[in-house]
Amino acid sequence: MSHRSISPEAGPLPAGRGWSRVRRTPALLAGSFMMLVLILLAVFIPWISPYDPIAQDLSAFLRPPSADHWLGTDQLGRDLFTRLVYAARTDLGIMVLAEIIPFCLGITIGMLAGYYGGWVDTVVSLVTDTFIAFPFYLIIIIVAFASGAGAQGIYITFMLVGWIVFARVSRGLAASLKRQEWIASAQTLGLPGWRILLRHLLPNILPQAVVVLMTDMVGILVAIVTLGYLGIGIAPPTPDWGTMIADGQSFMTTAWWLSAMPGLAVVYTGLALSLIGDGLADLWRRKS
Amino acid sequence: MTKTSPTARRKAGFPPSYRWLAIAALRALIVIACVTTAVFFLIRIVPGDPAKMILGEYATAESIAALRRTLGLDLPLWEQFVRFLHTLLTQGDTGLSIVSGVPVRQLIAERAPVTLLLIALACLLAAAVSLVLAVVAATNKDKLLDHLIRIFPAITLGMPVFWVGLLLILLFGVHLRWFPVGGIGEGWTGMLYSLALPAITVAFSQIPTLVRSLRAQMLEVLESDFVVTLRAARIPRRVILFKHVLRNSAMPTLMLFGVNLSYLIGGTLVVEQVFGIKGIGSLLFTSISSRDFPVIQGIALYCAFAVVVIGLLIEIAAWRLDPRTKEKR
Amino acid sequence: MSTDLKLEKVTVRYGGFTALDTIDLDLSARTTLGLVGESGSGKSTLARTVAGLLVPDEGVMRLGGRILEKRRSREQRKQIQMIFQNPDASLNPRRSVRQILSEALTFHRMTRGRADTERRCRELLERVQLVPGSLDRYPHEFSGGQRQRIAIARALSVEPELLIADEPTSALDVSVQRSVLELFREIQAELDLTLLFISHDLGVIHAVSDNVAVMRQGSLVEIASRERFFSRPETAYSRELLAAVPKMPAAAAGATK
Amino acid sequence: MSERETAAAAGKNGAKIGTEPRRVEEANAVHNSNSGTPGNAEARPAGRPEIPTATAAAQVRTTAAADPILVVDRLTLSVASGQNLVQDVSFSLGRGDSLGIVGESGSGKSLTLRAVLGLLPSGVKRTGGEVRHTVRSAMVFQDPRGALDPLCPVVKQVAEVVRYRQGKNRREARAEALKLLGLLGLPDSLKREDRYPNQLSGGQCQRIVIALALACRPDILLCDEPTTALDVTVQRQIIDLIARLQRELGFALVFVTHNLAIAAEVCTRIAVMRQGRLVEEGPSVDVLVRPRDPYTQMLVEAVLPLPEFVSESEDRTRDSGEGGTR
Repeated sequence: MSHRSISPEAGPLPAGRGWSRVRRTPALLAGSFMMLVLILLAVFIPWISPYDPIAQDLSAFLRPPSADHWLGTDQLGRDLFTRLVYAARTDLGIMVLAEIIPFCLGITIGMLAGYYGGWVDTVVSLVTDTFIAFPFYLIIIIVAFASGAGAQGIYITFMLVGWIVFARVSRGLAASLKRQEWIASAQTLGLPGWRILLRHLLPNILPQAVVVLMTDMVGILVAIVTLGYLGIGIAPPTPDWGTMIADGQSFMTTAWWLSAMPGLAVVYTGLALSLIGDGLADLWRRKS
Repeated sequence: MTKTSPTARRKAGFPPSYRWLAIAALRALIVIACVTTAVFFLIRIVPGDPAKMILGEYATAESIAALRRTLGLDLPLWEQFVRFLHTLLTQGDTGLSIVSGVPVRQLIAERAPVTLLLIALACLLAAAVSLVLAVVAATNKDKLLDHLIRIFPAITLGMPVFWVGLLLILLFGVHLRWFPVGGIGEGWTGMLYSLALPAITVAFSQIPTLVRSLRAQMLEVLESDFVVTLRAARIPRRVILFKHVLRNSAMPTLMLFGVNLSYLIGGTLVVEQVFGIKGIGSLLFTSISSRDFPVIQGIALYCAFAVVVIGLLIEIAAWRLDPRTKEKR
Repeated sequence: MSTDLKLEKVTVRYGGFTALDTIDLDLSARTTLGLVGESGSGKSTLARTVAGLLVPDEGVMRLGGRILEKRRSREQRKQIQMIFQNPDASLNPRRSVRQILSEALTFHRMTRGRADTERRCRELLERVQLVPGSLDRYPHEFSGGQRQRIAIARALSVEPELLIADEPTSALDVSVQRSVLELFREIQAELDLTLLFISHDLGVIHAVSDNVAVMRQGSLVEIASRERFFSRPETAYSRELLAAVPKMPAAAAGATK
Repeated sequence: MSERETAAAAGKNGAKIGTEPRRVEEANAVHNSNSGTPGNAEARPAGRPEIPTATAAAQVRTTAAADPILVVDRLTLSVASGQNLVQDVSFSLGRGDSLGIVGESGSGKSLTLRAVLGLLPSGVKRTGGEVRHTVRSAMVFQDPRGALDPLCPVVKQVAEVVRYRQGKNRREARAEALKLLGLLGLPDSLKREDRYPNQLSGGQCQRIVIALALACRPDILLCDEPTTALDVTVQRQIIDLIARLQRELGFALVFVTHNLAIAAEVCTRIAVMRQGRLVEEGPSVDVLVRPRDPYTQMLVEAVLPLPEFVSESEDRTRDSGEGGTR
């Protein structure tokens, strides 16, 4: 080895990158396609369906699914399909809004606690361990109903408690990543804490956190729809899957699709989100 | 000394320092206190005047003011809180029901057994079914059965509890008439029979996540060297599976069960509403619609207590299962 | 400016357990000290303490005469770099080789502009015998030996004077281990580096070090030159270590290179 | 052991060859519990003498070629994607023989061992050749703690294997287990108070794993790098222990390692594997002193030499061993 030759294993080993790997995760593809369809529908529904989701037309009372009313009409003659898609706007909207702040808050708090450790970590883990079993679902019901504030009840409670599940995930990851040698090396290279957090910790925490986000979002959506069903969620007439199920309940024996369809819409969204979650989990487990 | 009795466990380096148990109990108290205070203030801070809501829009100003005085709502917030704490600590109750004047504790005591039974049934059902499904999926890795069991959580994750309840009523109650719909049958068997469908509905909301977690954990343990050692020693598969593999994989799923507890309790309350069962759930919704704050407060306290007690039981089960985790705490 | 490393009574305690017990050590500039010891002997703790990842409970560390405080100056941070054992965990999986190598360069403003940084990155890769094309690749596309080379390149990017290698070849296959050890010796000779090389494998220590130090349960039991240590070790523990190493059949011992 | 390594000497910038499937995630070929071993009937005559004398064991080895107790014939193992991790590997083992299998990571040496044991990791199937053995085998693993159930005390684990393998009742099994542990030099304190794996040292755990293997009364002991995770002094004890047990109990030994020196000390024959193929096999000294295959030559040269050191008792005047490589 006297002369400095480029060592025989000089070049990197060929391996799939980028798009080719995504193609190999069917779950992610299926999930994102389903979500895309839903979002496109929700955005372009005014041009797709001629019907107004709120205007009543008593002459079209409880029509079964037909050519002009794909899913039939409800007890006030409103087109079910149109209302379903408009309801998607409201419910998904609240779901995303109620998740964004807890997600970011939880990731930041968890990462700081996991990386810096010390008293920050003990306080955060004490809070998260204690409140992980916090009956926030119950609190949402009480607050939403007592205040009759609809979505506000959800937002308030979720700001208080929703960040905990993300803090736990990111704290655990940050604590284990901290022991990884490339973090130690970044420290010896003299890189400051904030840079290590942003450049090295966050990119490795986000993938798993997003997977948890997917499942957690489904949980929120179900909570929103449940409140709607109990009549303490979104005030009518704004379309909401929960209220639609409740309205359809009294016609269950004759027009079963009135309650069934909104439920299926929630299942559809839930399936799409969890497929995306599973697909992302496979993708990132294979890459690292 | 054939079996490792607790004494052996103590000498074997597991000083059962019940320190962790004391910490867990302390935590439980903190949760109860927070829930109570959170509900107390949230109800009163959030916009809308309770007295006006109780008497309805057409009530006169004087009657509203009179009601506010009787309810003590005119007092400053913190004084209300002090009086609330006083009644809580002295009588162990959150006051009298505005609607019926009955002490809240008595109201809850009447309705509690049904709800507790429903929760217990749901927990047992969820544990049993997820155990069976996870074992089947893990031992038949990548066969058709395994794929079915893996897709099942993705689909059911998005199913709202009440919607599942409605479908089950429609299917089993109305069409097949296997189960009575609504209300509670007389006598022990009657009660169990009528709680079957609701229990299935609540369990249904818990099973997907538990199966997914237990299956993943079992697959990992099945691949570990010590299972290969046992199989090389030709130890019967069922002994390996139930004595060694399951025990090593149960821990994360047990923790997950604890975390999802509040969903389970919340789900139970909603299911009572769907199936028309006169339990804590329906009491909660009636008292909410009638703005009966002391009762709401009492139920919140009671549910927090239930969540916390079950959480402690899980923590003890976890210690029994794997003493090492508690050593560090 | 000679950059000797001096450790005086350095002690590190984790709760009740003393990981390092009053360590006194002199590592003269431009030489390689091989630090050997079994697991739990504290050799990694010593490495991390010198690298500044751990703060000693007692004792003083001096590099080139200047004390290494708890908060090290930017200059001191650049002087000491460390290479770790596990090739799978030594590089951030989410960043390309170019980002890995250029991060310290740009942060410490050691290069003027992008072209200069790119040139410097290619030089570093060539120094560790990797093709420039590797810059756009990600860590998972390299073998273990190649990842350690990238880690070495990253350590050299800030032009350190003291390089600490904590069992850099233990996780590598024998053939690759040899080529990485060769690389260490070449770099040490060409860049006049002081090298603190840690390993549990006496063969590696013999191949790399000028002097050898033996650690046991947190304290230094013997320091000697390579020739004296491998021919007439002083302490019984060193003899026990040397006797325990499995021997190849007599004639087959590695032919001289 | 890091994943696939292209051998430096080979010089080819080899394409990335399938990594040794430590943990094959995707759903592929189903692994059933005892693939690949044609009836492993209990051919061994009952009532075998408990501990044959050393001479008997030595005598047995000379007649190895006559009646091989294990024949691996053109064994081929591959993953679902069709890639062969082990290709046409053949060797045989006589009673009391000791064969070292050496090679770098990803050479398929551990997989071959698992195929002999009959328990391939999930996702790996035997797609060619066969493994014929008329006797029982047991295995010792690289990570001692990983081979023990963390939630079950150690004596209880050994007793359980004894109970099922030797059909003894609970009390007898425990006595036999304690006898085995004594044979392996484990502290008597285990008799009074059973302990969990995480309370024992790496070396002690490895002795427990060996006890578990011996409890199956194997005729072939398969060792998959049993000392790689241990310190050098503990490694020496375990190597000596395995050699002593083989002399005393007379079982055949297949010892997988990446360290040629250990293989030379423990085994009489050595087989060299590279990227799934058997490149050379023969008596240890021949293979290591006069290697025929260039890859074996490279492996031997890559071993870092250590000069002979003068221990306290020997004469000090002997000069230190041949020059180092510097």
